[in-house]
Amino acid sequence: MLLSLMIFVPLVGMIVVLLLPRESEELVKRVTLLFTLIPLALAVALFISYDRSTAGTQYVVNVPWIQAFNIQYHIGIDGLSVTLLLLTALLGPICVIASWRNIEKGIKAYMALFLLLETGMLGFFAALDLFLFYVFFELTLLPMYFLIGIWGGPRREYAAIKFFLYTLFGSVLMLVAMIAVYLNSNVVNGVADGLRTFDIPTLITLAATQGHALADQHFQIWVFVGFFIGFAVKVPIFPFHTWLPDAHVEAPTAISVILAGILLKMGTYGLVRVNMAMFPQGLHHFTNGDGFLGNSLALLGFINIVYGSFCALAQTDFKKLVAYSSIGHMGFVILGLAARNSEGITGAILQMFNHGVISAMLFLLVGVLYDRAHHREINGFGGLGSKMPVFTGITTLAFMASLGLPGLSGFVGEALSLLGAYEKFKMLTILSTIGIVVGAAYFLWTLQRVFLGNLNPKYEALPEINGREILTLAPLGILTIVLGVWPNFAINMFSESVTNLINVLQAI
Amino acid sequence: MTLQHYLVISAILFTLGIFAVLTRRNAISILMGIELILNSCNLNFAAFSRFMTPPEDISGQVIAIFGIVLAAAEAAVFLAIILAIYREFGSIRPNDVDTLKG
Amino acid sequence: MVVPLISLILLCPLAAFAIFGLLGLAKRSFPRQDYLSTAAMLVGFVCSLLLLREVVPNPETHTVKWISLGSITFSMGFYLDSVTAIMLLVVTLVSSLVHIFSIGYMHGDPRYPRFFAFLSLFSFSMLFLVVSDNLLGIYIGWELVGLCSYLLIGFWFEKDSAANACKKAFLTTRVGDVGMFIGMMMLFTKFKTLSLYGEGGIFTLAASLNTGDMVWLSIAGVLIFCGAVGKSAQVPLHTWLPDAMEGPTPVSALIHAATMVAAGVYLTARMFPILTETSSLVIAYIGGITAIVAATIAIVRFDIKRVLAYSTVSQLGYMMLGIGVGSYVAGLFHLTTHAFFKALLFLGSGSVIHAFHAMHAHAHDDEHDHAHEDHDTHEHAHGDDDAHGHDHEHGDHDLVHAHGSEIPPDQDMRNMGGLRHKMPITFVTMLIATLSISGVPFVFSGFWSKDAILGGVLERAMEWNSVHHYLLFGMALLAAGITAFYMFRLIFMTFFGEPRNQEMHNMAHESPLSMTVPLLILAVLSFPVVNKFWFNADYVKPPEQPHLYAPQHAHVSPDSKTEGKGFALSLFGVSEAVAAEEAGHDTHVDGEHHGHSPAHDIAMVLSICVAGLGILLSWLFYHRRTLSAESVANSFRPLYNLFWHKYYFDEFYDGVLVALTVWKARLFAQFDGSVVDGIVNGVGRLTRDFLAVFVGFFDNRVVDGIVNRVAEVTWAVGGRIRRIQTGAIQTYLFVVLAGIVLLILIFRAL
Amino acid sequence: MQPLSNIESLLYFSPEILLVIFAAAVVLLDLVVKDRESIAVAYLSLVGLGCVFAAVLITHFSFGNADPVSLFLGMVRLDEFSTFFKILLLLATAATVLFSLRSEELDARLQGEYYALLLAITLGMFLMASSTNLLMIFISLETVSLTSYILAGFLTHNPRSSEAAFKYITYGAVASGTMLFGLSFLFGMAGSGDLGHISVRLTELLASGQVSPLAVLIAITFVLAGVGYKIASVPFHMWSPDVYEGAPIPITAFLSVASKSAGFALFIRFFYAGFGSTELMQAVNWPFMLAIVSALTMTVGNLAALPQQNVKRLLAYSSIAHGGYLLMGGVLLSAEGVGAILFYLVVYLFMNLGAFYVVVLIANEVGSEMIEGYRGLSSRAPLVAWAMVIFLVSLAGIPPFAGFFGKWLLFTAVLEQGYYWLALVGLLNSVVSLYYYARIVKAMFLEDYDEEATSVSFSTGTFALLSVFVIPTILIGFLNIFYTFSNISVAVIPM
Repeated sequence: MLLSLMIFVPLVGMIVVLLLPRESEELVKRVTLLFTLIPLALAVALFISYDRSTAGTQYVVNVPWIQAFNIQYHIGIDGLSVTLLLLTALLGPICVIASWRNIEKGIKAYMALFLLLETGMLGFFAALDLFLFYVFFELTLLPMYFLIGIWGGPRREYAAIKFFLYTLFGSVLMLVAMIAVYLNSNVVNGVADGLRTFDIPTLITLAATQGHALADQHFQIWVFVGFFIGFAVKVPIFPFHTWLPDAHVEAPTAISVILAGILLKMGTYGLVRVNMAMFPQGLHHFTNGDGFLGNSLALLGFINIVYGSFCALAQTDFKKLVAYSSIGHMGFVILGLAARNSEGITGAILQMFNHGVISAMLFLLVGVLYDRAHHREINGFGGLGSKMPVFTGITTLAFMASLGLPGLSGFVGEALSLLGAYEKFKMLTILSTIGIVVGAAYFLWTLQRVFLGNLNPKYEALPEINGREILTLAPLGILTIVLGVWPNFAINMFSESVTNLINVLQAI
Repeated sequence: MTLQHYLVISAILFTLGIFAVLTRRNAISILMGIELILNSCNLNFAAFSRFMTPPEDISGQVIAIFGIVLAAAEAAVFLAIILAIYREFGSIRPNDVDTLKG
Repeated sequence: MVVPLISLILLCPLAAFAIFGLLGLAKRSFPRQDYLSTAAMLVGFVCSLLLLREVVPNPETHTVKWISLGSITFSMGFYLDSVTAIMLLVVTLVSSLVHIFSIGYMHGDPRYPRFFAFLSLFSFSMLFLVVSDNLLGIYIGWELVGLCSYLLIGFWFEKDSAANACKKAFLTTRVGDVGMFIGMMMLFTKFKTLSLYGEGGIFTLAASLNTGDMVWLSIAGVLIFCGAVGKSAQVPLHTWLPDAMEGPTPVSALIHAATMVAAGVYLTARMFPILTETSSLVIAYIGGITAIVAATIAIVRFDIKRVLAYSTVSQLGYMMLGIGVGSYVAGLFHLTTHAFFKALLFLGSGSVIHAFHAMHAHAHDDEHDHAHEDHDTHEHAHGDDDAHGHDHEHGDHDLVHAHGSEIPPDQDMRNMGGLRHKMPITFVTMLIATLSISGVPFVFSGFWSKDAILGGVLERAMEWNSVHHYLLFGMALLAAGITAFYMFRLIFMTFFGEPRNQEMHNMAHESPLSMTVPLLILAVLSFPVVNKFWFNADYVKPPEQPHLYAPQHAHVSPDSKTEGKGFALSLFGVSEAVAAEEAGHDTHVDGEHHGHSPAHDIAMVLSICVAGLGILLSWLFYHRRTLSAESVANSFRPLYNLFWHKYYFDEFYDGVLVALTVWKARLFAQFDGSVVDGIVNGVGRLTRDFLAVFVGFFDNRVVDGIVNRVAEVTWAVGGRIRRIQTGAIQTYLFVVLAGIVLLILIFRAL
Repeated sequence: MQPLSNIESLLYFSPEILLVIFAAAVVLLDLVVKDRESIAVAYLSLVGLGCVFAAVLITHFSFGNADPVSLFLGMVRLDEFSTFFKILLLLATAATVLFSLRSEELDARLQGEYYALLLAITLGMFLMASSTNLLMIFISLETVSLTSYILAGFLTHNPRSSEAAFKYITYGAVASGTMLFGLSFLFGMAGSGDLGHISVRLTELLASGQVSPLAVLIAITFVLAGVGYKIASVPFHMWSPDVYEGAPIPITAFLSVASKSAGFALFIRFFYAGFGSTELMQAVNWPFMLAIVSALTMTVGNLAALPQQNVKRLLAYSSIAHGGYLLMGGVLLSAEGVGAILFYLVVYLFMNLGAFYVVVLIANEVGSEMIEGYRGLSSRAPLVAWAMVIFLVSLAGIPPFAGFFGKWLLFTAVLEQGYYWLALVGLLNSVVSLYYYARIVKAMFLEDYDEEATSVSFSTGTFALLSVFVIPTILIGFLNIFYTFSNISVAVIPM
């Protein structure tokens, strides 16, 4: 109940916002903020009251929805989802505050769409019915399209439609796989009997039972691929990544934050929730370490890391740089997942969360700079360090966290992923560490080009970061430090779930 | 005369009709082509009903009769529309009537 | 009692920094950050003094779970043994002194409070590193000190040189750290833990490895050592340290002389038990080479700070060499002594610079902005160099073009000279330090520690009679000589002779009390006062090296002691010292003492000789000027250039590695643009040709990005279909007929 | 089940009879009403539709409910299937009437004929949905065709309208002629006009080898030509873009929804009842033929829609594409397949009519059918713009709108029968389709426009009608009743 409330409060908020008069912008903002704060409160409540000692899903709501196809409105949280729910709910109000001043036109529509988006994201992380899962997954597309397309930069139309088509393409393949799973969900030893189902927990158990159609390896491999492409576009994994830089560069700050903070996680979350838990044999086929296919997943992770990092190194647009760095960091998640051991998976999940926080910070910071200078050309700045020390300080913190400095959250995720991956993919992991160095390189280089050196006279009058902006950044910054110093704070939320997952993976 | 003869004739009629429809450069002749097609069908029905069904069953002929009626109705509508076309385009050459395309 | 003390030591500086940071968010700053940080450090110092008593022969660990995932847990904790205690003492002491020194030195800097906050953060990280009982913890502290050094080197980031230097420092060390991390991964994958001590600890587990794992273990060891190579600026990753001198001098003293750079040595020492023959040898060689290379470079520097920097590098090499040859104690011993006298040297040079600096600030009556002023002096620097570029060594000529080293005049030894009258305290203290580092016998701590290393090397060589170690001994010896030479060169050029730059000379003055007091304290510490700890075999127990299969030798009998040595020892109350030395370099440790091997006597004699020789030469060169440096330089021009250009390391890195990286990045970026899209275009072309069969040809368009391409293809197809929709009704009818016929034909065939 | 005699049948036939009566009434009323601008006739026809609706329900639940009834000696059949389509068609017609009320392009002086014709065409469609005999099939088809020719050309003094009519009738006549020819052969082979008999006889004949499969193939293909022309499937689709563009918008909407639905009703009955037997399918693999046709249809429709500038024409192509999607369900010979078709038709009714309604509104206010005309609509008429977005996105088949659920049902059915390639084609098509729907959205929201363009205001009635389409488009997918159509379809499949 609590969970459903949390998911649909933003939707209610959207309706309320739509009913408000268009003129009273302040009111619209306040209402939106309120309706994003409620989920945050609920999320915190969930986070606290969540029983860490069990792996089972909690706060389960399971009511029939479309009986004809045995589709249920089945939601619930386990350690993984509750973590990401918290992240989503946290970024909600932050983004609203971040959009407080710098959205000129149509603030009402903007906020309404944003709330719709939040519902989609929250629902996605809570859904336990494959169909529901898909519906929420797609639900995020439309608002995103408009948010980028209407309030974006000069090439917004292009970026928006590119994002839309790319993701749709992916999810279409996912749909096929999904239907295939559904159709086979009642086939045992070639004979179909009983109801078909979309229920994820049920499917997971079925996929593990001997002789069940879902447990057939070939089937698993194909379906795995279908889902994988769907999620890979979202993550994004190497060949499907080209939408990301465009989308990020054009999107307004808050939307970039959501994009990097949450939408990317939807991909990886899907990989864990569906691809790994449901198709362990499929996963095994791509991560068993022998031959090209056996290394393919890890290879993709490695490519993401190195490729993303080097691309980032070559950027001169601040935002594009951060975007590419995201690609790099998601590579660690893939690598960790490919490891299929507790360190790797834990690291990957942690990295999801941390990257959500850190990249959010980075984009907010870029936004702060952009609002003042109205450009993002890295070489166009210089010496800001002496002009805006606090801003510089926070940026340094974010950068350090992002390049994996121990003591900040970024490190733990990366380190665990690598430790886990090394056990299975020695060479690839060692090569991936290149990413660590290059990561440091482009961040420090950026730091130097923007903040160090002599002050660029153009920016003599650049105002220091203001209270509102600090308000958006502070919680993230604190989270970064807390998780860096005491990662168990997050890890023991999902360690049980991970153990559970590992058992599933070892079962085959 | 066996069924085959009728069928052959109707086939010829049908083909002629199609040919007319495809090639004539005048709406009226197209209409005639259409009539040919319809009549070939009617002929078919009549013939089939004569040879393939028991004598008391005349459903074939009935269909044929309805066919004639409908053909007439169609002709009427067609002519009306041709008039409109002529009014608007000053021509009843089908190729002149091609403002809607693409 | 132990845990609270250590916690206190760690938390005080951290708190000092946290206060700064939190207030910073509110855009405020604590009124007296300097006192705050200094106080925090002093508390730490007191605590570590107390700890010294706590330490018992068998070390203790206190750990807490940090990360727990199912079967595996990563724990954080303290490991306290004598070495930790001493390190704590050294760090807190030097740090406190540097804090005090900075109060005077940094006075008037616009970012004065920030400086102290960073110092506190550094102290915290360093101490954390020291006390950690597991690799992960060490790694964390390791990276944090790296961050602090980054922040402090770039403290005056308006200077491009500083901005570059800090970036270089961070990246170079990061390269080493990655190696270290890989090493950690190897160990973890093997042992499923990263904590070093105790039953489940790596050392215990590693001890039970059999010879089959030696290769693997050696690789792991060397990889871990990579971290040390980065941090302790060993060849080939040493180049960042001299550039790091762009930071304020107290920073150089604390971070880049006394503590952080020594952390590498500390780490290697901690890893002692898992070092195999191979890895030990690698370490020893790297150390030896570093010692020589750095020393030779130091000879030809003119920037007072860089001379010291290179001397630091070379001394660190020494320590590594010590660890590498199994002289655990000797290495750490040298670490401590070096920490004091090198800190002293830096602070001394700082005091000199400060003297000149104040003058500069006065000369161009500049506004208070430190940064700008500093920059001006830069411009000025060029002027100076060119001005009297000719009444000096030919080096000057290269100097102007030399890689990234235009020397700020207040650090250029060629502007100094004759300062001993001007600033007596600084002179005296620095002289003491110099004597100590040059290894002037008996009275100075440096002598003992260096001799311990030399002895260790020679002994290992004799025990194993291995060529390697004889070679290493030679290197060490040579380095010792050169050290003496360039250190005295520094002293002579700075404090003796005639003032070279009168106007600057006149302005110079002795530094304020807050600066001189630390100098004096450190000067005291340059005498053999810490030796007690190290030479107490019960106090410092070198760990075993189960994987060092040393050919055991019978030890020579005790009575082979030379009189001189006996005299020396008895004279300076370190009779048990050498005994402990034995314990130090012996490959198997048991309680009672052994006699002395002749190694130590020989080593001692030789070292005294080379030291003397070095001093003598530099006296002749730079004081009496009976020999002329430039004539020698000319006769050995290629060698000179090699030294002058620092063996071309920087040129190599900039020219090759950096270029390579950037090039690769560009490549990838283009790849994104061209190849990926290229494939896409290919796909597009296929689609087009395929569809062309049905819908005919259409023109090729320029494209980028998969979506555009597919969109364009499909779009064009759509256009093609439109054209079939001619608008002529009879075409439509024809299509109908064709369709029917086609369908019939197809399905007839089926 | 014995077919009822003509007299008995009349009672069951009341809806159709009512339609006839009201059609006549409308004409008469039109004669008596002096004021040309009065909209009495429109309302009368609405009332008529209401009555018919009631009649449909009554006849269904009082008689046809239990088991199907065959009327007029087996000419027409009253069963759930036909009832379903009747209701569907009534809704479409009612909507069309309301559109026509708001549309400004229609000539007020011809209202009487217009609405009478609408009712007449509805009658024809009713018959199409329920006839089970070649004769009735042909007659109903022709009724619908002839009336729609007239309606397409209803705009006097408008060349485009006349051209549309001309093309429509030429094309239609040839197509239906071809179909009739095919029918004649079926009749000849089976010796009867009743679909049931035809199925049985053909099966026997093929089994005994008395007729060659080729003959059957030709017959089926010819029939397909007629049906395909009604549902505008490749290669019999080419009339539709021109006609849709030329015809008055309400008629376009009506054709794209109602006549397509009727066409599908006929199609399903014909092929499932007539050619459903396994022997037949062995002789002529018409499901596969349909699969190819459907793949072609959606592909051509979507691709051709991409470059369109005229929204009406764009929607015409999109409706061709949707015909393709619907055909997928027809390929399968499964209750799920038919159920999916029916579901999709319902959804399609609302979203497509909604889209066309917006087109009507914009045509009235802005006076343009071109995409440029939609520039800046987001701020000039936000509600309408958002409604349009919902319709388009639903047409593109994106959750949470009904269109997605419809597509999902279809694809599930297709995959269940193992037509993976077809499903994939369909899905990729839906990705493509998004692109041109997005062009309209882009024009409305993303592109900048001249600021001084005045904001457009609409009457509450407009918004009410709009919501009639918006709400179902959002909700249908979430309501269980709509997923029960697969039970309906069982009735028509001889199994």
